[in-house]
Amino acid sequence: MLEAYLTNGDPTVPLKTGPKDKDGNPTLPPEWAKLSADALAAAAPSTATSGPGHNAWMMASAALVLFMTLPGLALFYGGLVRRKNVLSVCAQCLGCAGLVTVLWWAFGYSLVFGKSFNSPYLGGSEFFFFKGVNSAPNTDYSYWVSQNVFACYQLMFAIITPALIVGAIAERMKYSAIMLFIALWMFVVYFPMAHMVWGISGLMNGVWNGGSPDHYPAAAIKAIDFAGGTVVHMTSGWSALILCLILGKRLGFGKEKMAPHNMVLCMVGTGMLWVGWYGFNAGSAVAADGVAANAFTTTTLATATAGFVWALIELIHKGHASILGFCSGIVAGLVVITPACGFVSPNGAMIVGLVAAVIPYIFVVFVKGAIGYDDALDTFGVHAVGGTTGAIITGILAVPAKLADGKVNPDAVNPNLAANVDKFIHSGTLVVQQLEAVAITLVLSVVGSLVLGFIVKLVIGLRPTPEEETVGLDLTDHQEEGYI
Amino acid sequence: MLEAYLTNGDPTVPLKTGPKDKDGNPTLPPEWAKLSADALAAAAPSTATSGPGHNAWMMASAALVLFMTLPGLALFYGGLVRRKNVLSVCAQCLGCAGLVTVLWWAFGYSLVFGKSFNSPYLGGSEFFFFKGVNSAPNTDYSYWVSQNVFACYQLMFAIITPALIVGAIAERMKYSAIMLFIALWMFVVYFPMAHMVWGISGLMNGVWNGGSPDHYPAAAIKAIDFAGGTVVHMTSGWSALILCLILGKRLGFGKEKMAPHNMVLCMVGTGMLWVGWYGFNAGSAVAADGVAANAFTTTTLATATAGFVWALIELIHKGHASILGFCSGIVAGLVVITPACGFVSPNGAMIVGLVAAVIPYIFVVFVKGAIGYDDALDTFGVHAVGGTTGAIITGILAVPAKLADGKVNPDAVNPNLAANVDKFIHSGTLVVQQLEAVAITLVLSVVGSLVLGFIVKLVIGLRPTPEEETVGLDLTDHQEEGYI
Amino acid sequence: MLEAYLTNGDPTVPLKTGPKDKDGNPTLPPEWAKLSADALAAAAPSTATSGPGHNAWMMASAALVLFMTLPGLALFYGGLVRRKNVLSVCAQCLGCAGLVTVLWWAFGYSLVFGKSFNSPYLGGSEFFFFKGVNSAPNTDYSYWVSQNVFACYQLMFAIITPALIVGAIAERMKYSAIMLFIALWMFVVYFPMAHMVWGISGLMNGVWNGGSPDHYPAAAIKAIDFAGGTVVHMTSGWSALILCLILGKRLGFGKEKMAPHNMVLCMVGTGMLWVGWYGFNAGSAVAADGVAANAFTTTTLATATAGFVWALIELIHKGHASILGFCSGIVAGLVVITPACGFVSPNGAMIVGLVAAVIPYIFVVFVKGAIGYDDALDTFGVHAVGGTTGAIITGILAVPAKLADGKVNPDAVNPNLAANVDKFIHSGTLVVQQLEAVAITLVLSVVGSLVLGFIVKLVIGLRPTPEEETVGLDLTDHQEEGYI
Amino acid sequence: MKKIEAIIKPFKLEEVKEALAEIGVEGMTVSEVKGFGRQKGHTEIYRGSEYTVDFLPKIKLEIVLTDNLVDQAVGAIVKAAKTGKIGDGKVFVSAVEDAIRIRTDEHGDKAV
Amino acid sequence: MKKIEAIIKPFKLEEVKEALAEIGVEGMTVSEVKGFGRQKGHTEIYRGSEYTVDFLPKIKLEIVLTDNLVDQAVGAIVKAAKTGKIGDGKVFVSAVEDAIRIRTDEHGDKAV
Amino acid sequence: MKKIEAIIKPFKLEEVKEALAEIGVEGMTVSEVKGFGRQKGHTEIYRGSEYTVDFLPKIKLEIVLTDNLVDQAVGAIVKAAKTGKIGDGKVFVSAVEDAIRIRTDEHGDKAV
Ligand SMILES: Nc1ncnc2c1ncn2[C@@H]1O[C@H](COP(=O)(O)OP(=O)(O)O)[C@@H](O)[C@H]1O
Ligand SMILES: Nc1ncnc2c1ncn2[C@@H]1O[C@H](COP(=O)(O)OP(=O)(O)O)[C@@H](O)[C@H]1O
Ligand SMILES: Nc1ncnc2c1ncn2[C@@H]1O[C@H](COP(=O)(O)OP(=O)(O)O)[C@@H](O)[C@H]1O
Repeated sequence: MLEAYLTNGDPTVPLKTGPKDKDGNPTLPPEWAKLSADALAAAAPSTATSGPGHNAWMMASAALVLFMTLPGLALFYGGLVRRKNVLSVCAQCLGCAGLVTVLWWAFGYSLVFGKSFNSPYLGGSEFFFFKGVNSAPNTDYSYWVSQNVFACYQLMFAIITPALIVGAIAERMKYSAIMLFIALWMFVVYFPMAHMVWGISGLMNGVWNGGSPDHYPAAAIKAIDFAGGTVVHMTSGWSALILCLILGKRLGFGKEKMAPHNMVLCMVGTGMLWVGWYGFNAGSAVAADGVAANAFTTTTLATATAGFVWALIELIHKGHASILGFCSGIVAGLVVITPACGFVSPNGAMIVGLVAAVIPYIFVVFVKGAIGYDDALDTFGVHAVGGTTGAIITGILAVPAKLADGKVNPDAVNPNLAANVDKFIHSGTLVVQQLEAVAITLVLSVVGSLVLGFIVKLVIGLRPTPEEETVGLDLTDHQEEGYI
Repeated sequence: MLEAYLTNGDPTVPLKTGPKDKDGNPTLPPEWAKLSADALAAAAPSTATSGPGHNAWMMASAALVLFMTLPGLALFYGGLVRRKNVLSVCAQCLGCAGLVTVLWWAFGYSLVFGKSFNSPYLGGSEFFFFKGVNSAPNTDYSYWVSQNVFACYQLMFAIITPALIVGAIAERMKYSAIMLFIALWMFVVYFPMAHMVWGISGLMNGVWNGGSPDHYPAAAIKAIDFAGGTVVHMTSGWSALILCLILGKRLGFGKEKMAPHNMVLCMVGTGMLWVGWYGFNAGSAVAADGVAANAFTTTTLATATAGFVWALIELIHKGHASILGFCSGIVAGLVVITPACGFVSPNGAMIVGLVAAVIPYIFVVFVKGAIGYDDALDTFGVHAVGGTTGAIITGILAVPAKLADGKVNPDAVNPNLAANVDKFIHSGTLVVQQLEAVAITLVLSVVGSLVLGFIVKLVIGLRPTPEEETVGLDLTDHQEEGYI
Repeated sequence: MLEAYLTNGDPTVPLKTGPKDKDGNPTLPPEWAKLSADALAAAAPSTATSGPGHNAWMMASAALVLFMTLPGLALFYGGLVRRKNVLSVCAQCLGCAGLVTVLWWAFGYSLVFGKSFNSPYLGGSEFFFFKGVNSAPNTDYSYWVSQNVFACYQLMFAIITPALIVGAIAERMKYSAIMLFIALWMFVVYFPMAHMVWGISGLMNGVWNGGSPDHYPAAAIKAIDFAGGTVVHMTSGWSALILCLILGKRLGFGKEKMAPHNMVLCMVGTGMLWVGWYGFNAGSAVAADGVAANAFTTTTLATATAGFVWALIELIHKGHASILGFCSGIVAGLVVITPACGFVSPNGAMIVGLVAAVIPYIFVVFVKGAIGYDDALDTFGVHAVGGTTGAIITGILAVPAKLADGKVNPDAVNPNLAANVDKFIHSGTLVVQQLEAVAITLVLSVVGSLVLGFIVKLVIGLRPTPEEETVGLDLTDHQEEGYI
Repeated sequence: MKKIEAIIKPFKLEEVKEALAEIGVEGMTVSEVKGFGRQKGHTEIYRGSEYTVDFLPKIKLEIVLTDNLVDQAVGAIVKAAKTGKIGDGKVFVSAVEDAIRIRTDEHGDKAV
Repeated sequence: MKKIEAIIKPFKLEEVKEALAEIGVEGMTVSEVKGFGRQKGHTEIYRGSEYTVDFLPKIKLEIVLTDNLVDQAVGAIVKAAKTGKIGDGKVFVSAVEDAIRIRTDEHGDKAV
Repeated sequence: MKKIEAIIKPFKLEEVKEALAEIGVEGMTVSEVKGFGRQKGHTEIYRGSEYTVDFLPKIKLEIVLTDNLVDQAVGAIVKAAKTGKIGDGKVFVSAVEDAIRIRTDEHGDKAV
């Protein structure tokens, strides 16, 4: 069998050393001549066909998104807090993973990706307790990826989103209060938002929801959000702001040194977030296809550029480039490119990278200082501001699939825009759709968190006692120390 | 070419916006109508076809399983020991990686996955020194994955298994003694066990070994073990118990504080184990197919649930949820779902998650305290108890591929059970097969480790001097300090 | 649909339990009989066909190579320096990621993989600013992988190469000077080298550059370098030596203890490097095919063996095996197998593993001590010496694709050698080609770094003041501390 | 010249520092120590193994000052560090014969 | 009142603590220090570079006690900490003028 | 017998150690401390929040020696540790009543 393998169909030999045209470009390999036109069309773009590569990529992507939270985000946030609270941050990430999984299995997946309610606001009950979620694809979302893998992949998003909130309220909120808040928040904010944006019958699912006669209307808002600028970053970031305002500042804020206790952990977490984010962004194509390839590329460019530019601004503004600056820039770049990655070109990504460094920098360094809220680890400055920026800029930079005259756009990056979205791009009004989506997200997040924050405060209280806070949440809430 | 790519065969456009039936479900995309019936059958389930995705997934999986040991397990265990022994644990993991690779290349792979001995107990000699292990598939194990990748993937299992033992005997065994013990243990316990369970002619390979006339008999025990509940966790866990009894307790055990010196490392290791375990479990399908997709899903649900429930039990029992509790629960969940992941449904996985928290919790917290052996990092409590629990529960929860009447089971998760195993499920006796496998594994592990433990004790001695142990193994055995 | 999935085309059932021949080997599964000869040829070797698995693997590989730098290399190097310089090393890795991405997008990719200059020395200008770098493949390098993914994958190589230099000059070079040096070095050393070795019209691209009439000549030197022995490790290693000589020794070198401040980080980094290196080496096949499978295998064997042998030598030579020894051996093994991995057999890899431990050990332990240069983290001893060793040994151990009589070599591992390289293997002169490539690489790296080192010294100076160096670069250059 | 050594609970450091600053103490040296005393450590249980933690984290302050300031400083420390619960710590006073400021070579009271 | 400062090998801490507990010493403060003395550090080699490690990890105990207990305490420490090998450490005794228990404001002997 | 306690800048440790070795001081104990004094810490800004860092890392040396060596040792330390910039640190001298070498039970001057 090895001989057959070496002489036939090897990926490289016949292809790479085959006949070339007069410019030195390889022409089609000879064996392809034997294939029918249909087979040829299927073979040519290696990525745009059925095959096990899609499931492989989605399983890898789901693992990568989990990696973002555990240990990625736990380390990124954990390194930034003081030594006495490092474990509390880890516990919050671990708690999210456990709690959200149970909710997702029971209700969440169905409420987001079901459609039995025929509602723009919430999915359905058909997948409660993962009923029927097996290895066959759910063709509402993909022909090629097993639905159970898709459900796990989306679970990882549902885990990291509330975990992001933790950054704003770090070092001063009772563990029980955080967990209760998050449990409620998933139902009030996350599940509806995720359905509205990504559910097949969702209110703002501009790309896919063209409506189904007799069942549900087409998306009222033709917004686009590739990997979660609104669903993930805006919801968590704006909720974080509200919660941190309700909660108040850390004891000693502005007087005591609250510098990161371990910048190495923070750097490690940043690296893991970046690597894992490829699963987040390129995985959101729900295929290992050309759209994923483009998302991979734009993510790379925007992220590296944002990290670099943030450090450069710091160098000019403060005289030195800090590790925290690099890390903040990288995360900001990742956040801002998230809604855009599958819709913009590489050069669009460079612009995103630039913007992603400048705007959050201003918020984190100037606005926060001026207003004086205690967003401990800058969840608002990076995720809310970044997510909002990203959602809007996506409306400006998205590349149409077809030209105004209906011909295929030679610079297109995502053919899925053709059906419903292209016309808004051509008329320059996609950004209006985006702004509407931004407004709805903002209102839902702010109002939802305000109500839930006060409910939890009333029911079990939000803060530990001052002595507990001074001793640190690691000992208080978990009876453990980070390092001995 | 880009134009062709955008208009033809793109994964999403034609599929997702194609014609829908009256319920709004997309019908088959139009281009498929042009395809022959055969081609259609091949195309429909994107995962169940030949393609480079299988090799891609298996390479990724092999890398993930290596990641579990280095740095995953090294950090998980390293964080749990005292500061002065952190490097010794790392050295034990690194030593396993080196030593086992050499043994695997020379003999191990052949003894496990060869068949020239035509024996239920040990493989063959045909692959000694990786003879003929090249990029063509070994069709005994897969039509679609290169044999050399399969061999590397299985090597990673052979590396992590003895490394797990380290947890029970941490902080008090000479490096040379551990390495000698492991070298012998691979031949006496691991290679035979792995062949019996996974070798094509293996004694307990219920799924695949239907026997080969004139060569070897069908599996005498029709047990099933998807990713190594018996082969990996029971062998290492029970051997760990024996070795830790032979070795005796750490100096100062029960008097001095032996708390984890760095819970952050432990959390990082846990995250890495979880992420890497997807390679371990879903990779054990040896394909990126629907069986892998199911294993991915059950692994996710069981693990997150077990972590959550363990922390919840702690909260009720002790008044707080600790990081160590979350981490222990997660690892226990991963262990118990391991043998089951490719055979049970998502809801089965939820049950596994529950059981995986309760039973090891009892052993680690009550039984261990009562009996008083010094299983330093709970290898016995988690891996032996968890692996045994998993093997048994797999026999209870496995979903048959076909119904008793021979029709395809609409809830089936693994069609491979149809041939040899379904009948035991229908008669409710699969658990008997599982218990037989458990018994054999237990006896081989216990007897093997007992004999080898005393041999090594006799030949070179097991423990360092008390002063060396007090100073710590890092300086004693490796002349290095973890942190300065 | 699930039913179809379970009964048809499932990867395992029909294949694994299909008819067997009298030796118990499964024969071809029955459904294959229905397929035409062409389809059969395409199906048989699952990896050697078009499909989304290639893009999936290359995205995973690109992420893995990024993981090598962030956080892998940052931790490996960061753990080895003193506590006060840990962040400076991280900043250098982060800076490389940002700076090189911008250069690569603007010019680098085009200068390496373009061909408009029709030059053996430098690529072209057609891809400046990623013009036309989209999801369609660039058929000069692959029919199956999107060009944008390929460009990102290669970017990750361009990031890690200068980051490797950091090891030799750690703890004593101004951040601004390093960044300036690297910016220039990319244009003077890396881009030309990468084009010469991997560019389709490259001077030393023995495998692919068979020349294009009217455009560019065939490779003058028929050297082979699978994943970067010359391009990555020799360039960085030799440049590192030169720079560290220009720079001079660290203050207190030879008098003060400069032991690694955190061996655990170093071990973590090593594990991440190993795992990530699978993307580096097996990814260099630019496909998830049989060549990748072989590269995966040889990488595994050589690395584990080198780590083990290095520790063994230490044990014999110094009486103990250190973690640093294991880690050094592992990295050395990875370096030496890099140019060879896609061309040698598993048994060749075992030889490589042995050599990779012995030769760098001699340089790091004896030669360095004797000569007395201050290669702080042994970039020269491991990467330059290892890369050079690897390039040469590849010429000795490469397995021909065809036998001298033109028949397919039954032990072949890489069919791509048939076209241009086999004849050198048969005549025993491939090593001469390799030596020529080594010489050119060495000269370019040494001369380039010499000139650039002095230019940077003149323009902005290389070293911080002695007080700054004593205080540590973390505070001096970045105004942060690693741990508080 | 006297030296005051005070062992206090870690979270009281800021308050003590401020109390001392108010009475004009401008220099002190601080280190992290472990204290063993009447305050018994909690019992910790790790996965079924029980340990009593005897040594608790404390902060040690060392302040050298002129004789006339001693009583005031001790008073300030005691007041700021007190929680009234066991384990609050202790203050020790001893004699110092000379002090030298390295920067200026000043000796004696001028140097503290 | 006297203060005993003892520099001992780290792994002797438990034994010394127990020896002191036996004679009724109930309070002490412990810190991690590096010692430089006759015990020469080992020579460490990292990848070909050789260093002599001068500073070795030691534990410092500080105990303030009433005069009558001093000899007994010193004896107990010396006995428990001795290994007979170089580097065992030293014990220093000096005078303390006053002690205050922060919790209770007690002064003098009652406070130690 | 006297005890010298010197608070110095960390990067001066090697020089001070060598200066002491030259005059025959063979033993000392070193610890890491945080200093609070006239040298004001820098202002650190983390993502928009500003903190003044009061406590700066310092090294504390403790040396017990015979009376005759004290002046020489203080001189050596001051000379080696001086940079002339604020924050150079201080040297304190106090009396020690006895010293015991654990290994040999030697007392007094022979023990230091
Ligand atoms: N005799 C002593 N010598 C030195 N330090 C002491 C002594 N007694 C107590 N300490 C220190 O003071 C701390 C508080 O003492 P403790 O007895 O726990 O409580 P309290 O001061 O409230 O009586 C101890 O942890 C220890 O660091
Ligand atoms: N003169 C001194 N002043 C302060 N500490 C000292 C002095 N001499 C020794 N030490 C401390 O005692 C420890 C042991 O002393 P060393 O000379 O190594 O051994 P030994 O006590 O057995 O003679 C040293 O590491 C140091 O911490
Ligand atoms: N009165 C004091 N008691 C104890 N330590 C002191 C005292 N004054 C200064 N120090 C220590 O000396 C260090 C240097 O003192 P500082 O006032 O900053 O500079 P300088 O010694 O140059 O005047 C301080 O950081 C502190 O550790």
